[in-house]
Amino acid sequence: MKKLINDVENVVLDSLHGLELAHGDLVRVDYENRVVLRKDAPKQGKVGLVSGGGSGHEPMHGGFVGMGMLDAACPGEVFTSPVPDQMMAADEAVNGGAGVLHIVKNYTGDVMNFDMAAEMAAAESGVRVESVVVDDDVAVQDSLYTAGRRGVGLTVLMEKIVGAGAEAGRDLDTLVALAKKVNGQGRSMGMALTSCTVPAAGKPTFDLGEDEMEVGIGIHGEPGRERRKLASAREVAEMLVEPILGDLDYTGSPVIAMVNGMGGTPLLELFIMYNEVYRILEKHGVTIARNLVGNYITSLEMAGTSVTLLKADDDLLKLWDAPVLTPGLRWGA
Amino acid sequence: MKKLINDVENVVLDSLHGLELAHGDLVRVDYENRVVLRKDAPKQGKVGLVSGGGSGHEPMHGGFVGMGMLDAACPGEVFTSPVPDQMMAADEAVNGGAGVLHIVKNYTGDVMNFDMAAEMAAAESGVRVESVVVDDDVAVQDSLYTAGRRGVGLTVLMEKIVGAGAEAGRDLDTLVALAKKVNGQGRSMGMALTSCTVPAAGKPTFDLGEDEMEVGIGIHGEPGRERRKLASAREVAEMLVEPILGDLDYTGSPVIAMVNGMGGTPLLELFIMYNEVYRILEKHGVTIARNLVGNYITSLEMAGTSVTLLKADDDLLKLWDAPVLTPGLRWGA
Amino acid sequence: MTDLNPEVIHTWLADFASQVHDNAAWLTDLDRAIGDADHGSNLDRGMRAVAALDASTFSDSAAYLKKAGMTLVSTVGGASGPLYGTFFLRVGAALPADGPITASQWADAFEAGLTGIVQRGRAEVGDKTMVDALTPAVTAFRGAGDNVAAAWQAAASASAEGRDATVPLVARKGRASYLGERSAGHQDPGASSVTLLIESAARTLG
Amino acid sequence: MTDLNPEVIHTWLADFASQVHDNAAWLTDLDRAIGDADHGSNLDRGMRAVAALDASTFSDSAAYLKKAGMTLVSTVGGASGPLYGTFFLRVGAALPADGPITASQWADAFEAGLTGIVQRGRAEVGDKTMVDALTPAVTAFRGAGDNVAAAWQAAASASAEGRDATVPLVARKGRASYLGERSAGHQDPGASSVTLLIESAARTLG
Ligand SMILES: Nc1ncnc2c1ncn2[C@@H]1O[C@H](COP(=O)(O)OP(=O)(O)O)[C@@H](O)[C@H]1O
Ligand SMILES: Nc1ncnc2c1ncn2[C@@H]1O[C@H](COP(=O)(O)OP(=O)(O)O)[C@@H](O)[C@H]1O
Ligand SMILES: [Mg+2]
Ligand SMILES: [Mg+2]
Ligand SMILES: [Mg+2]
Ligand SMILES: [Mg+2]
Repeated sequence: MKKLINDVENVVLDSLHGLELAHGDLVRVDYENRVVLRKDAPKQGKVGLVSGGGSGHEPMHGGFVGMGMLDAACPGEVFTSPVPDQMMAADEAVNGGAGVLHIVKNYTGDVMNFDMAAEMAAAESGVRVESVVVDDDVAVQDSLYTAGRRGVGLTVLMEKIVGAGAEAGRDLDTLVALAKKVNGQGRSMGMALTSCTVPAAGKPTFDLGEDEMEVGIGIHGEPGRERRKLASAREVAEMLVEPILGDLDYTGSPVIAMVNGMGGTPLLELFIMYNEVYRILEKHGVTIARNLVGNYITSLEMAGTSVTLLKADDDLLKLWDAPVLTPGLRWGA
Repeated sequence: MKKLINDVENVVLDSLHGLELAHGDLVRVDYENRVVLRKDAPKQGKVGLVSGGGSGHEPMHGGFVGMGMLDAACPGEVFTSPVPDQMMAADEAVNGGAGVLHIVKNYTGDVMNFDMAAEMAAAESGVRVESVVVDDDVAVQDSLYTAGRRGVGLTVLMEKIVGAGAEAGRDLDTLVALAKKVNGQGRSMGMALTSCTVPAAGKPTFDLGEDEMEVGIGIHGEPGRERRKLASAREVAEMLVEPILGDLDYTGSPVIAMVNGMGGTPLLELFIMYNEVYRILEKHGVTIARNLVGNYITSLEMAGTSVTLLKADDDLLKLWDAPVLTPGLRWGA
Repeated sequence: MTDLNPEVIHTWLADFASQVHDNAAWLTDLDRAIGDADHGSNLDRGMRAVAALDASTFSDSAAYLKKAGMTLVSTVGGASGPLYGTFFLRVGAALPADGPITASQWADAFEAGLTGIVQRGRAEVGDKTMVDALTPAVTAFRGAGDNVAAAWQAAASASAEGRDATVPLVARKGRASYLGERSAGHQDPGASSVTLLIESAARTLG
Repeated sequence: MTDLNPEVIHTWLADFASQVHDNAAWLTDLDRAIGDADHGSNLDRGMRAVAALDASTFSDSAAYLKKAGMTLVSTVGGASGPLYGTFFLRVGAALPADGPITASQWADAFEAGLTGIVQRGRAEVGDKTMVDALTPAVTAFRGAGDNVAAAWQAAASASAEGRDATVPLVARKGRASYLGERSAGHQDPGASSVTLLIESAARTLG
């Protein structure tokens, strides 16, 4: 296993130290409870926005804490959802009297741990906590009888947009509705050229032949839905974009598009992918109004990419354009 | 070879299309001459700042074109320095009457091609062109009888700082002096856990055993100075920082520090590295005043990291903090 | 009839913790095939914390098990943290006071634990989860009569059968469900650790 | 005495282009060992552009070679672009007018090309660069007497010897110099392509 780490036990902790040392002007870390907090939390009168999940997806979530985005992030072990104690500590630290909103990616572990935190918080403290679940991954069958779709790339866009709404002073109910709207209007799909290696596991999560790729991959190195022969950027873009367009009607609205790298894919290739995604959407009459190209929701060192498309409107675009100042996303400030 | 590309011949071109489509508000691309230009170039009365080099190091250089940084970047083929025609076209496009400054990384190819461009430009047009060569890599022996030290991570810091100086209206001579000062006060050192694969070559540039790493690696997959057994992040940080501190006295000045990823290293690990670098510097009494942690000067999908340390002063910090608005670096705007 | 007290509970938990530790790589490997390669390290982290609890500080078995459950919730994370945590919390709450305990009282407590898991995870038998190894164990225990030791043996065998039966199944809950048909042919990691738990019980509570 | 005209030059350049194309993977492999794995693709890109020039559009050999040099400068990049480009520019400028040409005129022209490379790259013999294959070629050519064909043969052998002699050297110029002692034991890619150039000349200009 080739990694720049000290010991596998301390990967998350060591990295949090680095994050705080590098971005101490924006965030602080509560090491006892393992929570990344906005430097100036709690903001009185503002809804506190809390997210979290397994580590290994950096910059998400800890890198999205700061002005105009999250108030707190709860990092679990690598690819393991955080525990309720973290979320309860986060809720308390960010509660500015206007309630707290949890943004939860739809994984059994994340949902159950956030649920337990909310139950325990309701019992112990008086803070009003609401949750919105992101489930945007069209690679996964959506059904009442399964765990449902995974939460993937759309989480980044939701944290930015709902974060801007919270910064603007919108109240908890309005933000719950906003988050649900974003979830309803966004879809994603990803693929991997290589596996990643969970530090504690010490070997690659899956084996891929030299001429193979996984299409419909998750962000935890869960094997994808389908193994295929390597293909060109153009064909890969089609494999990702077409299922998204087939799932939701994107015509008639401007779109916020993200071409995301899984951690091991160079920017050179992500821009090639963006070019292809842009052309395919153009052919379908879909116009990209805003974009993000880069590594925003990763799977350790996995090589691969995902595409997220969010149907926008004036309000969403306004919130997208609002200033954001976090370690991982920064504009207008 | 696992890459998200169409054909190896068009890797650079396809990626430039993606860059322009994604960041058309900041840059435009002259495809005929293969030059990435600041959207609003030329800026009358401002020194034009031009850099360039082989592709495969994204976001450098094309991602650093924009307000407060470069006016133009000349991307060569992957790891191959660009040709004089590109630089001449860039010079003409960014010339606002105050002359042009070339920032050149010290590689035989880059230096010779930029030299030829300057010679030809002097003969053909009246534009005054000056060049500054970056040679900050302490992994390489510095001698009159060799090609000298390579230009690596410091290039990013130089482009930011000199770009801010140009934006502030400083004249060509002042900027040449500023760039030389930055070069004199900055040093870098890098390492790789894995090789990269040049698309046109189709296979890894070097072979590394499962328990090996290359220390003193360049940014083109040139094998490093020394092959060693894998080591912890702490030990790797020492291998990179100590030679830098041994080469230049950093005490007494605030430092701008960059912990850079080679393209295939996840942010999780880069923050672990930053933590270690910070602790080592602290032990030596060296204080980091500003930092960059992320993938800024990469080698395709290589896993590895480099450390750059620049001795700063009030003027350099002021220029560092000045607004910058480019695809790859953005703050204060 | 056996005797319920914190020392007995400690023996059980310590045995389970060492089983999980010794099998952590195997559990993680099972999770690598159809999940995200962390079930062994998750549960090992949690059970090490549980094993580090000082049995002598608890007034009774119920308090001890409640603390074990909370410790798992607070240290494991993932899907298995809340599920295992809930299981021990519910078992602790459902057990009688310390002292002599009958087979049917054990059965009631474990059934309460199972119900907690089902309420939290909403999985049914056949969904390829830990429920597939725990449900037959509880049923077999209850059907085995008054001899606690024999009941635990029956539960352990039934659990192992339930675990083995997960191999051909297509997962409908948890991370493995994302694989669809590709999840068939692999043994469920959570069902595998549950069988270790019941086997530990058979060794220490019988 | 042979005859200098654009068709002859075309034969030479076309032969060299096809040699580079056929050996591109090998040249890149040599560059992989001590450089950045692009010498073959660089030179192939440039020589394909040169081979695509229409010989009939040039008034004389000098104009043709000048254009070939500029084409290399504009398409190759890297270290070899300016070096090969300068070589052809200087050879073109130093050749006599089209018509009969003597061995010593050829030697003067190639020496001018070599001088251009040395001025641009500041490498000496022994630095493990293309200079190591070109210098002995020019020397051998000049020492071979009046028979142009024999002189080219001598130059080609000397160039191959110079190329082979780069193997044990520690590089002092170019990218291979970063490797220090580790560069020893590998054949220099630029010296290898230079030998292809001289061998092409021997086949077509003799
Ligand atoms: N909804 C559920 N109900 C019951 N058990 C479940 C459920 N979802 C997952 N599991 C169990 O959890 C196990 C995985 O645990 P673990 O790997 O620790 O968590 P994660 O999937 O979050 O990485 C699965 O093998 C399965 O037995
Ligand atoms: N200063 C120099 N003088 C002469 N030849 C040189 C010099 N530097 C490099 N070379 C030659 O260039 C060759 C490498 O060419 P190439 O791979 O195309 O360029 P780059 O090193 O820029 O990738 C080397 O093998 C060497 O023969
Ligand atoms: Mg997990
Ligand atoms: Mg090169
Ligand atoms: Mg798991
Ligand atoms: Mg080369």
